[in-house]
Amino acid sequence: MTQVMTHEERTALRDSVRRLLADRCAEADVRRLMDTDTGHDAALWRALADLGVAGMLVGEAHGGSGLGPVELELVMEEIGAALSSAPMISTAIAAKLLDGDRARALAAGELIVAVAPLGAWDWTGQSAVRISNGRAQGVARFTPDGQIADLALLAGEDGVYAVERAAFTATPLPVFDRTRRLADLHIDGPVERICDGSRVAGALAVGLVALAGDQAGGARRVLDFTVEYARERRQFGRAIGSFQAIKHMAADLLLEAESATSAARHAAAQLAGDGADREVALALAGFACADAYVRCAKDGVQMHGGIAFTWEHPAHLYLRRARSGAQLFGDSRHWRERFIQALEARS
Amino acid sequence: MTQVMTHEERTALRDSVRRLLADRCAEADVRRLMDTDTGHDAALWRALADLGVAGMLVGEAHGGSGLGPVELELVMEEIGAALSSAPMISTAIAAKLLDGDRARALAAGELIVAVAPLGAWDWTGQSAVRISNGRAQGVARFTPDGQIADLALLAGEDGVYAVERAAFTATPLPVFDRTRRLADLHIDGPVERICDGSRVAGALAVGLVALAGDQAGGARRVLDFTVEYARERRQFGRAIGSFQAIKHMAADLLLEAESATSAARHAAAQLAGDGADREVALALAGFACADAYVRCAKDGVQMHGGIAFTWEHPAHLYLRRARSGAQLFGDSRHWRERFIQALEARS
Amino acid sequence: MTDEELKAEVTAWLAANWRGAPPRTERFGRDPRAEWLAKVRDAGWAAPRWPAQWYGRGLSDAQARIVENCFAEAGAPGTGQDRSNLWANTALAHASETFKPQIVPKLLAGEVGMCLLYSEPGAGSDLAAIRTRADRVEGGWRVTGQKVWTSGAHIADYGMLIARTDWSAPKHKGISFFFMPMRQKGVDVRPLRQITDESHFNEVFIDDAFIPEENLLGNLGGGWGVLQTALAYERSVMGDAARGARSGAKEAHGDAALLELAREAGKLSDPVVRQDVAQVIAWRMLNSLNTRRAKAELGQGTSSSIMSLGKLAMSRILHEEGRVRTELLGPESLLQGPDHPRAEDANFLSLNAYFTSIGGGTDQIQRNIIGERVLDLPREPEVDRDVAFSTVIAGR
Amino acid sequence: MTDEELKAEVTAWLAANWRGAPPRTERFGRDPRAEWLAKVRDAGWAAPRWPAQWYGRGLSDAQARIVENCFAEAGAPGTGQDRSNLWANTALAHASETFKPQIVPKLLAGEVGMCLLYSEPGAGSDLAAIRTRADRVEGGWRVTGQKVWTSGAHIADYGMLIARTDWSAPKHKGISFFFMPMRQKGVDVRPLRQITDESHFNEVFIDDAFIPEENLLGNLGGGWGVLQTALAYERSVMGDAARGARSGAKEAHGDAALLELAREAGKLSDPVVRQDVAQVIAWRMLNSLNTRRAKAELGQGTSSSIMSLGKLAMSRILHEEGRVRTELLGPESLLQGPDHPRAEDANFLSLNAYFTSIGGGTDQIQRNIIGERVLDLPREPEVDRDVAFSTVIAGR
Repeated sequence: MTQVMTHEERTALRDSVRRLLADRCAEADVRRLMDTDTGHDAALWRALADLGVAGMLVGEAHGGSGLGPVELELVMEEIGAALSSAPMISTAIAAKLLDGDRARALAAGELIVAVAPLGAWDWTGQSAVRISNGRAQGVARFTPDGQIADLALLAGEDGVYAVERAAFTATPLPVFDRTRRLADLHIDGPVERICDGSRVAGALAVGLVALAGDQAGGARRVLDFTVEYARERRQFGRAIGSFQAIKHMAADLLLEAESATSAARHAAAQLAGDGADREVALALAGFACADAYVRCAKDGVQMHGGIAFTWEHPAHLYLRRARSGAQLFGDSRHWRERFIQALEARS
Repeated sequence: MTQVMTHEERTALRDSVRRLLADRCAEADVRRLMDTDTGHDAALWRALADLGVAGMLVGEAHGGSGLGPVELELVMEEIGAALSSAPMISTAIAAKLLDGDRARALAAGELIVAVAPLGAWDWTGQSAVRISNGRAQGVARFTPDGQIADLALLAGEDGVYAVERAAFTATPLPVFDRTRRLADLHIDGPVERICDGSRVAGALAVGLVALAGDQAGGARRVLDFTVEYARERRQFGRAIGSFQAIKHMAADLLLEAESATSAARHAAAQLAGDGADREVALALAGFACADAYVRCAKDGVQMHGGIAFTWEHPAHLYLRRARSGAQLFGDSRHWRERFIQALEARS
Repeated sequence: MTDEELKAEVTAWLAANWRGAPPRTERFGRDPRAEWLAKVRDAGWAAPRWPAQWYGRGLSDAQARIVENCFAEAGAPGTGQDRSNLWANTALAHASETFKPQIVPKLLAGEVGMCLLYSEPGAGSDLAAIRTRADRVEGGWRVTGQKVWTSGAHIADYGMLIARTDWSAPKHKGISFFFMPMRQKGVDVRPLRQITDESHFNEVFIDDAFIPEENLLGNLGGGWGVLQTALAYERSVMGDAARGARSGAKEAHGDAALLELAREAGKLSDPVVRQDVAQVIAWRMLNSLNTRRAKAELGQGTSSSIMSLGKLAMSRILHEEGRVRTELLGPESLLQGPDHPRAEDANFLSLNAYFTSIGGGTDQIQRNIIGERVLDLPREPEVDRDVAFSTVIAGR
Repeated sequence: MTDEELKAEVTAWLAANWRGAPPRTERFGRDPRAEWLAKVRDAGWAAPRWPAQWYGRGLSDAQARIVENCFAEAGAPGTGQDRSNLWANTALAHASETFKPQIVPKLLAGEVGMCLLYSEPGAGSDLAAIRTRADRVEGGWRVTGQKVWTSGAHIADYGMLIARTDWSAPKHKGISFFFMPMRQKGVDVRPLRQITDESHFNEVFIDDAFIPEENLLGNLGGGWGVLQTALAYERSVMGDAARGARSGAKEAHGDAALLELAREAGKLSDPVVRQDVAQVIAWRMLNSLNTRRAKAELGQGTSSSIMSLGKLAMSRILHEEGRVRTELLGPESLLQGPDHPRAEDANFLSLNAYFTSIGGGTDQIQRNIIGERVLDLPREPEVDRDVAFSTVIAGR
């Protein structure tokens, strides 16, 4: 049973996450994590679990809050805005696939689960895992949070299989966006079939909505601090934001950022309500949010000028995150194709 | 033998055409012709023939000047800038296919020839003419200057066939760009094979270069009068060209217009010299000039504001011409594909 | 009154009165549904949020929407004018106590034709630079000047006019706002031929026309403020409306239409076309979602920055859809006229897109507004802002 | 001397002297080929257009190109510095009669390392707003301030510095131009970490450093003019140079490389990819054609507006190529580092494109320049242009 929050409750949830991240996931924290091996802040993850965020999609029966995509998306906007590396997307997907004690551990923030979509769901096009007779062997590529996972889930059309830590090796990848870690999972060992394939599409849709929220939040944040800079920075005796070149870029980016937010929230609402436009809405979020974020981050760097060409300035961290999100779960080209397929199916 | 002009001679040729068109093909003349049935100014065409322009590509032996694509391109920049409907492109192509008396009549401006490319050359994808036993039957669609043609040439891979006026009916098409008239040729009658198919590619390449020159010239002209307006028109107590929104559009358009000129001239030079990069250069001109012209004309309207939303303002005439040129002989999509094919062949 | 009681009352009233009415064909001019509209007005449904004194019922927004829903279900027009009737809202807010009772009821019933007399050849983006003059005379004003981009002036009874009444004040401060009677000597309306070869607009030449005293809206010299509320109103309506093809039916199904055109053209399996078509439809959808979200947020009392983005978004959509339609048609797009409706649509759209990207404030002006009013970026220094207008024009 | 005689002389000289030299690795710092360069200089080939008094031969441009061609055929560097050596050209044109003979020969031989000290944290696009001060002292000036975006400062002997010498003059008129000795106490060079995680630039902190009297270039307070010639020079060089991949070899074959990448990625048969790849290659080719045409037109004495477009064009090319490379690689573009060279290239290019779109004047500034200097569009009103700089900064 999915719980439905009132507007006020949602705002309160969002604010509590925002406050926590402002406190514990400031730019300095992000940079510190970028230089660590795992990129993971276990203390922050516990704090997020304490807020109920890790288990927000886990049913109340298993110690979660039983919330839905709408609340997830809202939280993800904050995660994205703060460039947090918290394993939220993986956790949200896993919440839709796990039951029992594992779900309970997930909700408590005690179990970190990496999800590897296989077969038709394999957005990397490079994963190859053979499952038979209760054993799996092969590699699942570019798996988010694989480097810190206690458990891996292999999600294919014919079922979902749990792989315990002992049965896989995670090779952390040298990622361009150090705020979103990926690993190749080399799997060789016993697996446990935990549910059939029918739950996969829904679970991955939750992941897509989570990513869309991350992108919408990131786009908005990079726009916000860029606009703030444009108000303050003076050249030629004027704030640079008074020049049309800058002002008009900002206006165009506002359209992008607002559109990303609309797309992400619409997809969340459609997924929550199992609306008729679900596939259309998901596919739309799949590219509109990615494209908007990349553009906001790209133009954000340009609008800052030289200062944003330095490592010390945060703008490029958003650009890196925007670029990584634009590949994760399929690129914009892929989702535009899915979008038009969904439109064709509808017409 | 192609004659090669010096830089000074070329400039003189260009200036003489420019003066003639300024005098006889001003905006009022263009609009007057737009409202006529044929769109043709016979007197102006005679004057152009007197300048040697109609026969510029016809060999000296047949009363022409024996010039090449470089000079043609230069003349076409003027034709395009003035929105002249003179049948220059058709005439230039025909000059590469005709010999003897017909070439002589062409050079004198006394014979107007429409060229219909068939088979693999049929850019319309809609022409269908069957030629056998000295007779042709069928339709050649969207044929430039067909409505005023004294002779039609069917240009296919297996040969070029001349069709006398009695053997075809030209149905003028209701064209969106009234400065470039097209007709469907309904052919039913005897034809004369005048040369084999090996000359067609070269002749159509000349047509492509001519069109590219038209586009480059048009792009430059619409940019020029737009910039002039931006210097004069005042709003908010300043010339609108002092605002970055307008100034920066103008700068971007200058890049477009200059690139179009470079592409057109490069294609002309490669075609004249039979250079190694001929196919690459032709394909590049095939889309770069069209795209640049459309963009200059489109943004030119926008930069003018309300005044260019009126029929009486010339900006939309350029936009119409840009749009028609962007279809003629294949659209930009087609030529980008040809371009990359040429690159592949080279690498 | 409870929601249920209200609903019952409206439903009953509609059942008793609504028998259908002729459709409205034009945005401007007298409304052919005037008889019905007068009935709606007299029953208090035309503007249910307004006070009873002004034909309303003083309903909350939520209850007014119940009325609107009942009317919508019945297919009956005429309610919700407190949100949608530019003329009536402007008059209610700013007309003089003498003029208001004369004009407001007629506006609610669509009994008078209206037009806008704002832009001038020399004052487009810079509307405050108008030079049409209104000079004080016995009993009112005498007006002389030229207005452009006027819709429906040839069938209008009144024009909402801005004219300069004080030449020694800075440009924004010497302007007044009037309801000018259009049917008089001195007002000459001529059609303006558009790039689409249609004539939906007029030029209006005004030569010593008369405006009675009571037709001044707001204060003398306070016209700029009145104008701003009227313009903001227009903009919020404009972003919402798709302005593409000629036919209203097509507009309603813009997405399906583009997909269908691609299918008809045999290009729906082309990967490049699929990407392009998807992108245009996506932008259209995003714009609708933005608008819907903006309205919802306004409903929740959150301030929304999205409303003003609609017009800018629509401008991109229309231009790009023009490009994609042209791409789909190929050579067919060279044609026009009734025998080639698909080409006609593509070409019309490609040109008419400027109606949105130029009309009612160019995209460039729109970006200024968004940058300054929504994002709080500083204005550009304006050289002529604080100077007496007579000095500004003398300096040219 | 006839062309043939000249060619014979150069060829003979090269045959007698050229034995190869170590390649140049860095644009800045001392040149490892200094010994050879000194020989070229002394033979009069380094700057053959210059007068004999300054190591040149007073050749026409046409003849100088003959010299350049001979050197190019032999693969020998060092000639054509009258076109390509920023430092030497600036010094020749503006250095004092005392300093010029000291520095010019060394610059021609690459014996001194040089760097640029222009930008400051508060003066990027608005370079005339610099606050680094040079105060008059016995025998020269004392300088204090901070400079950024300096290449090669850590290995430089001199920096071309702009500093404010008159605070009561308007911003452009109180600036002077110096060759500042870098190897002294008071000059502190720190590396600047770029978004690409490289450090090709420095910050330079200047605290009471000394510049001798004779190291002033141009007039006191005339530094803005000297700077303009130096900048125009830099810009014309910059548009020409592709600044994409790290490897020089790759840059030379930019077109083929992108096509090859598409083939490697197995996407060369994808119609969408083909359009995208074609467009990037086309832009690159158009930029080369533009540059070539500009040079030809300059040769014919026609004024050319194209030269200044190169940098703007390159900026678009690089950003779009970054996008297309990313599109081609898909998930692989998530990676970086030496084990993933293709991803490294795509990501590096996507970030380093800002070096062109921001560095040396942002695209926005570049569009201003093109609009104003090439298209003759009016400048924006500049609020601080004619005000004493001390007043400008007091007002902030």
